[in-house]
Amino acid sequence: MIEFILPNAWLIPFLPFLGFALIALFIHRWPKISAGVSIAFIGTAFIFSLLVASAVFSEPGGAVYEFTTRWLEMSGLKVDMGLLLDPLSAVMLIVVTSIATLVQIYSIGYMKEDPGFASYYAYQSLFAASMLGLVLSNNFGQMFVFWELVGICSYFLIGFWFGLPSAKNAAIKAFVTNRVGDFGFLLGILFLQIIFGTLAFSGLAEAVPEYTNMAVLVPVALLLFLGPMGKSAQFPLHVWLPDAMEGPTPVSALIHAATMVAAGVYLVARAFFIFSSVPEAMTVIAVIGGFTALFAATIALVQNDIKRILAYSTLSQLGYMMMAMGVGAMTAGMFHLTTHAFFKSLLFLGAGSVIHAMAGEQDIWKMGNLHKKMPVTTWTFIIGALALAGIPPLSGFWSKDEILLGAFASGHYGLYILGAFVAFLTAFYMFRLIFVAFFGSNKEGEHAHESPGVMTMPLIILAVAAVFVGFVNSPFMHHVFGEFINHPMGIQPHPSSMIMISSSLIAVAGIVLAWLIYQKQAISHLAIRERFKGIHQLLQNKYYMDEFYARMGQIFVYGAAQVMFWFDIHVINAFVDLLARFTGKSGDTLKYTEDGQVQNYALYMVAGALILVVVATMAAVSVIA
Amino acid sequence: MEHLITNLFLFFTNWLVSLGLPPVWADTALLIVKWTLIVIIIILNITILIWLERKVSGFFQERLGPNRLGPFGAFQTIADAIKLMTKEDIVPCAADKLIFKTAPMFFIVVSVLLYTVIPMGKDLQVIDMNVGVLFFISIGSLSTIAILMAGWGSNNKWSLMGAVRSVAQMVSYAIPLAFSLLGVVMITGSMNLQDIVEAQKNVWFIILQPIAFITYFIAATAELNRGPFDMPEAEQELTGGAYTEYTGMRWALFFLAEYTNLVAVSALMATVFLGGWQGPWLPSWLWIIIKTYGIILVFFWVKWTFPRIRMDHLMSFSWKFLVPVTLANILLTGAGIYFFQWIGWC
Amino acid sequence: MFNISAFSLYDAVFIVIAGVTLLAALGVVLLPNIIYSALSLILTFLGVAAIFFQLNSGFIGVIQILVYAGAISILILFAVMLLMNIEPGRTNLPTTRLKALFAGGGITAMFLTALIAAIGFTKWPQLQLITTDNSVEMLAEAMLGDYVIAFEAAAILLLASVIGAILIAKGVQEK
Amino acid sequence: MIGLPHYLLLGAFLFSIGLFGVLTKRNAIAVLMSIELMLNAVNINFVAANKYVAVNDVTGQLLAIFVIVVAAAEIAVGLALIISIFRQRKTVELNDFNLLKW
Repeated sequence: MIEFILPNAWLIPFLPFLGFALIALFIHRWPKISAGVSIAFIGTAFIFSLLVASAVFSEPGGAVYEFTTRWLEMSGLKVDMGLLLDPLSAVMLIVVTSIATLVQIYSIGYMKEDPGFASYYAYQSLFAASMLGLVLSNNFGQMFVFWELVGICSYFLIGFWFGLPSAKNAAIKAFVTNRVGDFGFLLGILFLQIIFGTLAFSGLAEAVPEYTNMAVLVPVALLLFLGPMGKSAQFPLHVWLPDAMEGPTPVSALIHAATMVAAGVYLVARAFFIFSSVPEAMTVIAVIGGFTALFAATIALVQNDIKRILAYSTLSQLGYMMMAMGVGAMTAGMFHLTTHAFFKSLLFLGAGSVIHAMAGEQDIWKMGNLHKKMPVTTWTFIIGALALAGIPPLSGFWSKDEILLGAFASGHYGLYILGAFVAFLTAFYMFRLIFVAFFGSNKEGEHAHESPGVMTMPLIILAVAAVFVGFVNSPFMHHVFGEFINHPMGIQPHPSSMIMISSSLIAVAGIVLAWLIYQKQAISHLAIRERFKGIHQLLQNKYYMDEFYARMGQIFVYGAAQVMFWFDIHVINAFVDLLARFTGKSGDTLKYTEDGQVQNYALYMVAGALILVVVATMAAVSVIA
Repeated sequence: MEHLITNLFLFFTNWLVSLGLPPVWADTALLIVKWTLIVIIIILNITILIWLERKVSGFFQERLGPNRLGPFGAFQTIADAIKLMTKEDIVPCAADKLIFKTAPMFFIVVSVLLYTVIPMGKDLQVIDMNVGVLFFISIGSLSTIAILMAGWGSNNKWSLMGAVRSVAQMVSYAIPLAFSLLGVVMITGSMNLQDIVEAQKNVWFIILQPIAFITYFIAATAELNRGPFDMPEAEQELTGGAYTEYTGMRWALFFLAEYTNLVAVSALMATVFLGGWQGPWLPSWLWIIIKTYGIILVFFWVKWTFPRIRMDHLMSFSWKFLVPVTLANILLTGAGIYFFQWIGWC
Repeated sequence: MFNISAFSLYDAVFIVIAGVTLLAALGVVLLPNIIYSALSLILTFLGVAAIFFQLNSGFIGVIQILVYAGAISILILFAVMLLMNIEPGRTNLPTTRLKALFAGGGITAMFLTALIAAIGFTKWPQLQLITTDNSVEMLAEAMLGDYVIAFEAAAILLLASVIGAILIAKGVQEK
Repeated sequence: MIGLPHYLLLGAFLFSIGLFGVLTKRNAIAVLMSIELMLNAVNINFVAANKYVAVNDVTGQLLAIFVIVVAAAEIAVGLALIISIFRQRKTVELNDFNLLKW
């Protein structure tokens, strides 16, 4: 079976694609069958991914299989396509297929009443296919194609309820914001092709470290990073992710928490050989990542919408991963990606379960006392939150700890402190959410009911994963994860108990503070809000980033339009007038040759050609003679 | 028996060369002899066929069919031929005379040309062309011009309408016709008809390409303007379509050409889908005749069983059903070939 | 130049085909009835196809018959029949403007002279006709290999022209 | 005896006949037909040159195929245009297509 699957790993993205095609073309009239087909195909892909992973991880250090075929060839251009199966892609395969499978199962319950049930599954399948294709790509060109496909699927799914103006606008916003990043990404890819003549990762991995012209490589690396910035929603391009929560909640769980937004991080890990040979780019990545982490965590403190809190939390965690990449802890970043995928999708699905139970209500202040009615959701949610907060021995603890350790060991003390502070904020806002929504005194939660088994089952599976996934890179298991997923240029420091203890304490402190404020009500959160009204306003409005963009757009576009208007009137228009006058005069004189007879024009044309022939012949004769 | 005809040909050329003729000229002479033979065979064959069709259709309709002249009415066709030959040759005064007179000749020439590439037995072929299938299709498409000439030259609105219908139908159905054969060509990897016959040594293409066989049969029925797709001639409404104004020998030429086309198409179908001249015990040239006659009988069966189809239904059936189906068949064939190569069966 | 002993069957066939082709082509241009022009255009197409067969490129020859003689000529005949509103014998007259007629004729004569001169003065190496015809496989290789972009572009061109032709010929639906 | 120059000469004659037709015919369809003649002449040159010069190359024949494709597209659109004009002006005489005349 393993011998079969390795050269046929293309089946992994192909199966969901087949599902998409089947649903979209033939069976969309039978929603239940559509869902079944979609789940069956992604489930098969999951099994195949496990087989691939078992083959890849069977050798120490991980085996690498690469399959390439020529897609098209002509003189001057050769385009390859291929599969790259190495530990990095194997891990991503498992993450993507497992979470996609669970989310699709979960969606049976969540989307039950939706009229677009079948097309929802078609989009889900297409998304899974593109994401898996992205993961398996062995060159930048192919990756870019799937990158864009993933983007378009995100657009479809965010705007799934396109009847709502907010969903429609959110979809457009996500797409447009991603375009900004993708444009830079594409430029970077083109530069790579021009400089190195190849886009294959293997070829570039050999060529890039030997290339010394930093004046070229730095901009190329930064351009490449623009892609992850857009897709992983890093600071200036982050604005789309919170709005993307307009989509169905399982979509948020799959795409905007676990997989697609992780594609940026995955790309940085995949192209680590490029970034790690450019220290300047590494610094930029680390700073942007760290800043995003802090920035988003602070916003998350004051949000009231359950999904938006999770969205900002996702932003913050993505920033964390980017920071890890930036400081060189590539292993830690990928590890955090993996664990985060599980507990964050768990949190989103839990939130979805709550929203489902509350008939669409998303404001945490209107919930409360949910733990009585929804025990499974509540406890799985708490497990996810604990994992996110970094409480040992849950998965988030191990990965977050590694990132902090990486920042500390590589000498980025500022980033270390920032990371620790963000960890504190994370624990705080997550438990603010839990205490308000699940244990709050509000009576609204009384009407809630536990979700059906098809929704709670994925929650339980994910909760188990959220507890145990972290162990793969813990000292108990001798850092198995890091043994496979690493890069010679990356750093892998030894674990330090000091950092472990301090980060756990920080997390506990956050939880305790949240408990004091929101459960015990020892400190009135309203009083705090009054005291720091300005800051609260600032955070509540997300640092006015959207308004800032709108304002900047207006200033620059309008200002530029003013300048151009003047230029147009006084320079171009004058020139055009001149041309027009000239044309008119010459037309007045020459119009008598244009008699509207096509054949006369043909005659002139042939006469011209004849003159050319005669002149050329005479020239040739004179040369010979 | 097997090499009877080839040996005769060989003897003929050797004799010519021994007379002192250059081999090239001898081959040319042989070519002329072959064509003459083909024309003779066609005429003989069609005499039989016309009798057969009348007899078969009679039985389908619980009649006796021709039964007066000769045993089972077998001489009826000959009597008809004599009648047609002695009839007055009428050319309508308003007709475009040159086109009117050329059309039947052009039609019959094109029909006879179809036999260039059909392998009528082992090593028995006028020209062994490496693009045989395509040649057959392209020559077949020329007969539209003859019908258009006939319709225009007659200067009669029924004729013109029949011709225009006929041409529209034939142009539309030429596409599924060609696409159906493409599946076979893809499997064989050659457009040479001998290669295609060789490739069916083990299994006939009717088994590998059942969809293509059916679509080809339908498209060929339409190409031949035969029932149930005989709208262009529809006697009841068009008084005979493009052939309305033709009488006597000219009309007989059209009739002859239609039957010539029928035999050619059936022979090609036998060659491409039914293993051609291959078969046990009997000599190869007999096998192809048997198979061809079998297919012709199916054509008769279809014609005398189904009612005529309306023109717009006919056109949309081609464009909206046959063309997509044949395209899907090509796709399927490609996927199948790839699959079998992948598992190593071919 | 003319050597009777070197004269072969091949040459005779060429001369016959070329003669028929040129006569038919002259017929296209000179016949006054456009139906006759169209029919002799078909004859020209068939003659050119025969030339291709003689050049051992059966595939191009067959394509020539299939596309030109089988399809394009039918289109032209249909169009001619649709657009006839005067008596047939006056449908394909040369232009009435003598100036244009003489200018066209003169330019054509000069062009032909230039071409003949160019062919005549070129020193042609002694080349042999390639008699093998494995061109179908090679054409397929070339078409789907080095020239695949051109092939795709041609496909798109055909699609666009089909749609365009249908839309243009259908005309605007007046509501 | 017959060689490449003869084929080229045939092409030249055919092209010139087509050119004459394009320049002097009145009927728009006749002009289109003359253009087809010119394209055929070009094809003869392509194929002949290919068959005489290039041993293991089919570029000439390939170009001929592309010419045929473009010719098919051209004739379809051209005839459609003529039909469209005919619908407006009730004529196919090129002399009467003078809407753009000054």
